[in-house]
Amino acid sequence: MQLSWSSLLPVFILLSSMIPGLLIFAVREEQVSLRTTLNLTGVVLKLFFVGLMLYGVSRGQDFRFALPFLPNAPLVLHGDALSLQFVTLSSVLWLATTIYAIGYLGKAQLRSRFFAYFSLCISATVGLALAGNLITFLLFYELLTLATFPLVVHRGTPESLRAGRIYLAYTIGGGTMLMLGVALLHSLANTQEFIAGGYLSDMAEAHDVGLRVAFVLMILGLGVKAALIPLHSWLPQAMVAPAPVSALLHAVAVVKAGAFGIIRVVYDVYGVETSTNLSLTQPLLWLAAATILYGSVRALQQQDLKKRLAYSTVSQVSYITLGVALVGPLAAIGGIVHLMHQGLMKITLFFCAGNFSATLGVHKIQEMDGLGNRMPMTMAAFTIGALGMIGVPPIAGFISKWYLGAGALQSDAMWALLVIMVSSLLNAAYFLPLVYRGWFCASPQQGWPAEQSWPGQRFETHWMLLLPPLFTALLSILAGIFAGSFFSPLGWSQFIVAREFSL
Amino acid sequence: MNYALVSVALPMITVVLLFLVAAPVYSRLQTLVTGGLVIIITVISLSTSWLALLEAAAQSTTSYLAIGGWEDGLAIRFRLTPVVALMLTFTALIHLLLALYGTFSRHGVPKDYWSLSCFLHGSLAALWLSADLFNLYVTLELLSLSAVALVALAGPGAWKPAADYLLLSLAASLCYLFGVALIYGRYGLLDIAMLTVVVNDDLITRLALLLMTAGLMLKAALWPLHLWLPAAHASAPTAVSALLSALVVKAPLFILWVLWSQVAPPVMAQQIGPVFALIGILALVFGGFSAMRTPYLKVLVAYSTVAQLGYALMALGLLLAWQQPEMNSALWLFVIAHGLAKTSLFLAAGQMQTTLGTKRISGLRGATQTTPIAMFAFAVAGGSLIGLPPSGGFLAKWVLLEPLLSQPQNWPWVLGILLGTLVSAAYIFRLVVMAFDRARINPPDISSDHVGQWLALVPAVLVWGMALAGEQLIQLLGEGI
Amino acid sequence: MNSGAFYLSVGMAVFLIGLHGLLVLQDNLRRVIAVNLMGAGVFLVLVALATRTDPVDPVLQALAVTGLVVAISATAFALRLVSARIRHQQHKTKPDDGRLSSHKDKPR
Amino acid sequence: MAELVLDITLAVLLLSMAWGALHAPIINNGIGLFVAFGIVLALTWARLGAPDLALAEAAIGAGLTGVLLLHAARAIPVPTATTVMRPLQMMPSILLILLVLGLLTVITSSGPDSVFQQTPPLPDLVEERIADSGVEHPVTAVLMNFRAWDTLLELFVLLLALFGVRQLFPGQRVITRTGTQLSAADKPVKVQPWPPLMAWMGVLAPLLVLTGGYLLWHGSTAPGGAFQAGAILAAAAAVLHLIQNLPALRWSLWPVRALICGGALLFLVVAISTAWLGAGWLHYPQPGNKLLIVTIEVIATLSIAVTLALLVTGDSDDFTR
Repeated sequence: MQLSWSSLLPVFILLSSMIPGLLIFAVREEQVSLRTTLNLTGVVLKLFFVGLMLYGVSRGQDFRFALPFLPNAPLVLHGDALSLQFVTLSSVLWLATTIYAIGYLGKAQLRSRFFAYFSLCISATVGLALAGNLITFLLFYELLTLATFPLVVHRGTPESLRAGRIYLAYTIGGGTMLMLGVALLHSLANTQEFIAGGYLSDMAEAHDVGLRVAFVLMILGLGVKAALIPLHSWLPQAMVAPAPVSALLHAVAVVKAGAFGIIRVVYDVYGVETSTNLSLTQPLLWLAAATILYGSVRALQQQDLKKRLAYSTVSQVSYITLGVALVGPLAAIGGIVHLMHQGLMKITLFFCAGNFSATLGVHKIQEMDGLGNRMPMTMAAFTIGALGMIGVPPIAGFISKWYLGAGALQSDAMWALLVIMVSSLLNAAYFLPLVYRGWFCASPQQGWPAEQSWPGQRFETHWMLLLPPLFTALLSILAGIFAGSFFSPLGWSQFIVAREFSL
Repeated sequence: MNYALVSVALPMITVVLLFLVAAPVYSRLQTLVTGGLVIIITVISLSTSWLALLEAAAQSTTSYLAIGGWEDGLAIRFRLTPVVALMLTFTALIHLLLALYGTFSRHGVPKDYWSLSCFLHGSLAALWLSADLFNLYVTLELLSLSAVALVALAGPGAWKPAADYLLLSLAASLCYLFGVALIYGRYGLLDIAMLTVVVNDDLITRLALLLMTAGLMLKAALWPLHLWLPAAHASAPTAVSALLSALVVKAPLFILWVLWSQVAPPVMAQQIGPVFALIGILALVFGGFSAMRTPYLKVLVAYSTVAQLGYALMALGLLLAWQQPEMNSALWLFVIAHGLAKTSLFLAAGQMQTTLGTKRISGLRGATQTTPIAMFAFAVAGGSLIGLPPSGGFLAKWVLLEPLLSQPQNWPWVLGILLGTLVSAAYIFRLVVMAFDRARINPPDISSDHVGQWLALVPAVLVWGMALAGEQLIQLLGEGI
Repeated sequence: MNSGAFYLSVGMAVFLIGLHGLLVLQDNLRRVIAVNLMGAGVFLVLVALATRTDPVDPVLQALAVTGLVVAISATAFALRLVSARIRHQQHKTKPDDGRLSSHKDKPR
Repeated sequence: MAELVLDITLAVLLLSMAWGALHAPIINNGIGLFVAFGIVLALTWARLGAPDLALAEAAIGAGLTGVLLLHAARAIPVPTATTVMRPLQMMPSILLILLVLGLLTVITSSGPDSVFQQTPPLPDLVEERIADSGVEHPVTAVLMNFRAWDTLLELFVLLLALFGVRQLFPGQRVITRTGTQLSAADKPVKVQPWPPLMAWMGVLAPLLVLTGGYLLWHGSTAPGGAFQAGAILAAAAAVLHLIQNLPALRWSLWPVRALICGGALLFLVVAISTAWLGAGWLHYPQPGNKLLIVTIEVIATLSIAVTLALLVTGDSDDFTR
């Protein structure tokens, strides 16, 4: 194996968060500036490396790193277009969340532990995105579980421990399923590298039972993190974690890891053709559609802001699965681009929710009256995120829904279009009241539940809390407005899908 | 072969020397000197057995050494195979880790630990090398006696479990010896390689193998003959629990493997294989279940040994049932991964127990803050027991799964592995979750011992580091014998 | 039936008596005797088998001698352990065994 | 005919004493029966043409084990009235044992595969190579040369047993320090031994030592050898200890330790040097193997004797430093 910068770049991307993470474990609680420096150095380095790779991949360069691990199953890190999309998303949002978390945690206890595991989570997510074959993917998938767990139980209260137990029960169970699926596939066809169109087409007939079972096992495993029903219940529970965790991990890294895995399995392992031939996509489509509707309905019932957002995540993440399972180029673009768009919008919403609770102690929906007067900028970002979720142009969410709808038509699945429309109506039904309350209702007479101020505070809240949601809200608008350009999420998704469907 | 001989002779010489000097190890300095000596010895032993491993890996055939130069089965023979060399290396490694712990950890080891641990090392090394049924009996006895003496080191509280352990172990050895007598009666031979050629499938052979198997299963605490193990392992001093769990129970398993995969005719092996595999699954489930229910920390770790041995037995059973040499690597990877992980678990448990002043699991509330490194070691080692990638436990499970999954008619066995994984995840994470409790922290009694905690972490890191050599290990061990 | 076969059966009978005793008896001292009987049974089997050849098989006899010494060593240790324990129990006026048994160990 | 009567008598004695030793209502009777069992077993071995074993059994099996058992029984405060099985209750057990026994006998001794149909190859080999072994008696040849590795390990087993026992008496025991709780169990009662025994022992002990020495020397050509000799010496030591005529063997004395370790150490050194300088592990150099074996045997005998004596007679004083 030749070591050149193109083979080491994926490793650098991985290590740029892992090494700071491990170092932070050793940092004492009161060494704030050292910890912050480590964190930010990691972020900047990672963004730099990702930028390099983006540039390289767009020029057709190949970034591949391999290490022997198991017979016929090496560890491979491979930067291709699809993985880069996820990597870019995670890295950019890591930047925002790191700043947010520094502000949010303030002087709380055990910050070193928090930031260390946080960095490890990002490393696991990035590793999972860069994984070049199933075994590498599995490895990072499990590492992600392990690294997230301490963050879920970070508060150490009885309810967070309970959430942690539920989280582990689901994810370890899911991880085991995934492992069985991967092992089964390995025994049938070895572990080959992900390739557009899959590598199983020539054995689909001989081993149809085995391939089907492996697919079901893997979807069971991935479905846990992607929060497909009935494997979703851990997600709302896990909302007891601190806001940055909910924001980055449960809106982006963890759930997207599941969805991303489904994309990989359907497109790059089985291939569209083989999975259709084995009639695997149809059940997946039903499952995704059911999850979308179920999540929306449950979101409507929630009175707790973060719970509502969590159920909304359940619903929205399944758009990605829906797009994948519809098996058509347009739907695929919709699904893949939604991976990006949903991440931007949902993290905005979570940041805002965190701001509300950190600044004013607002947790419940009834308490949101008049928030727009007290915190106009945060509320504006929240509104952008909410409208984007509903699918109002020109915000990014519109683009993904448009492509999904067009994809449903292209695949002759009218009912899927119907599902998207109904779900959008439900989205509106559970987001618009919040926006309405925030802008048009009067502030409560008795004041806010628990208002807090920071020394030297110049804005409506601490600047480190305010900046990230504004940044991500801006990004979600930009992603919508400049959707036509090559470097927008949409342009990149078209680039990916063109390869997959060999257009 | 000469390298292997050095790794046997060194600990035995050390035993005699320590015995002769008989310096009372009371002061810190004396501990350092004794510990330092043992560390040097184990390092040399480790390097020579490593050389032996390289030697064994390089040769295509098994090398024998007829002791005293007598051929034709008259004398005992030593045998060096990759598995043997690997076990030699592994034994020296674990002994080295524990010697480091005993020397540098504040909680250390009892004063008589050193010579006994060298006894254990020497007898294990002799056992791995031996290719003679009766000589195996002698080494087994040597091993059991040193194990019991080590358990008794914990003081009067451990004497009852130690006595029970000793009696059962003696009875088990005698069952084994009875079997050996019958084998000699039938074939007139004791040398394993020579028996392989002549042995055939008849009632006496079956009876002999059955007796030996029963004895060995009792010694290895294979379910359902495991009842002595939790008490003995839990009451022993920390370092001793680690030795017992990582090494001692593996020795009878090794003999069992030799018997069934090399001595017994394949027809019989194929018949007993599914039984072993089934017992293995039952061990996984019931052992894991007991581990989930016990309120005591070290008992939990001890029961997890019972459960984890189920994997090894399952691998052995399937190896026999299908006569697939690849299963060898699953078996020995399990043994090594479990040994390393268990060393870490026991050391970490000992650290937490001493620091937090309780033997109960409930005392671990808040351990992520009070004894962070020990708890981290516990979780990391636990991850290997569960089989999370890319730990050593995962490697083993992967190798075991491959042949199971490739044939649809074997899929039911996978359920057993699945169950085992979930149960072990349940008992490890039950404890880990508790350690994150910040609401009801159990305050430590004494300041924690950082060196000891870090030393507890070392084997856990090693077991995850096995991933780096995964492919080589699997190939080396997969060759059979 | 020659005498070898006869003593082989006797040996097995002694072994079984010992095994049975080990399983049914509670008293540790008796269990030590039981284990010793098992050993005696096995040695009898070895020696009975040795009579098959003329002169008797020296290998088997040597095995029996070795086994006997191993047995006495183990028995001595076992008996010392058992009696040490009994003595300790008699003197357990002080509740200590010097080990971890703090108030925290009481079930909550 | 006479042989048959002898065989049956021995068998009946063996079995009934074995059963009685386990199930006697009073433990001390059980121990007595066990010692008697040992003596009958020694006779049986003599009958089966195994004089080596008969010697070893008489000294080790019956004598030393008996002393150990009585020593342990003394620790028990009152002879425990363990639940005694009535004959009727024993019936199922006895039937079960008989059934299994029958099964085992059928498997081992009947049919074409019966063990008595086989001729083991090793005895011929021993006979063929005994000339090169340096020893004339076949059992000793096997023990000291052909299977010397077993014997070496066995010395380590003895050493280990002693070590295990020793650490049961850790230094500075609280009880003996404070001196308040001394009882019969802690310190052997220094009763005056039975006078005739005192008188006899004066004669017997030297005789036993002589016998031991003879057995050792004799072992190379006829039944006898290191273990038997060592065991008899240990028995002598035990008896002398009983009449308090022996200076206490103390662990803390370095000559005692040296004696104990000597056998194992010498044997191991021989093994290592033969592997390093000679032809291989325990491969004795051809001329001089006789001398080497005899040296090992002498040292081993002393080691065994001291080890066994300390194992059997040593009390806490002997082990503390």
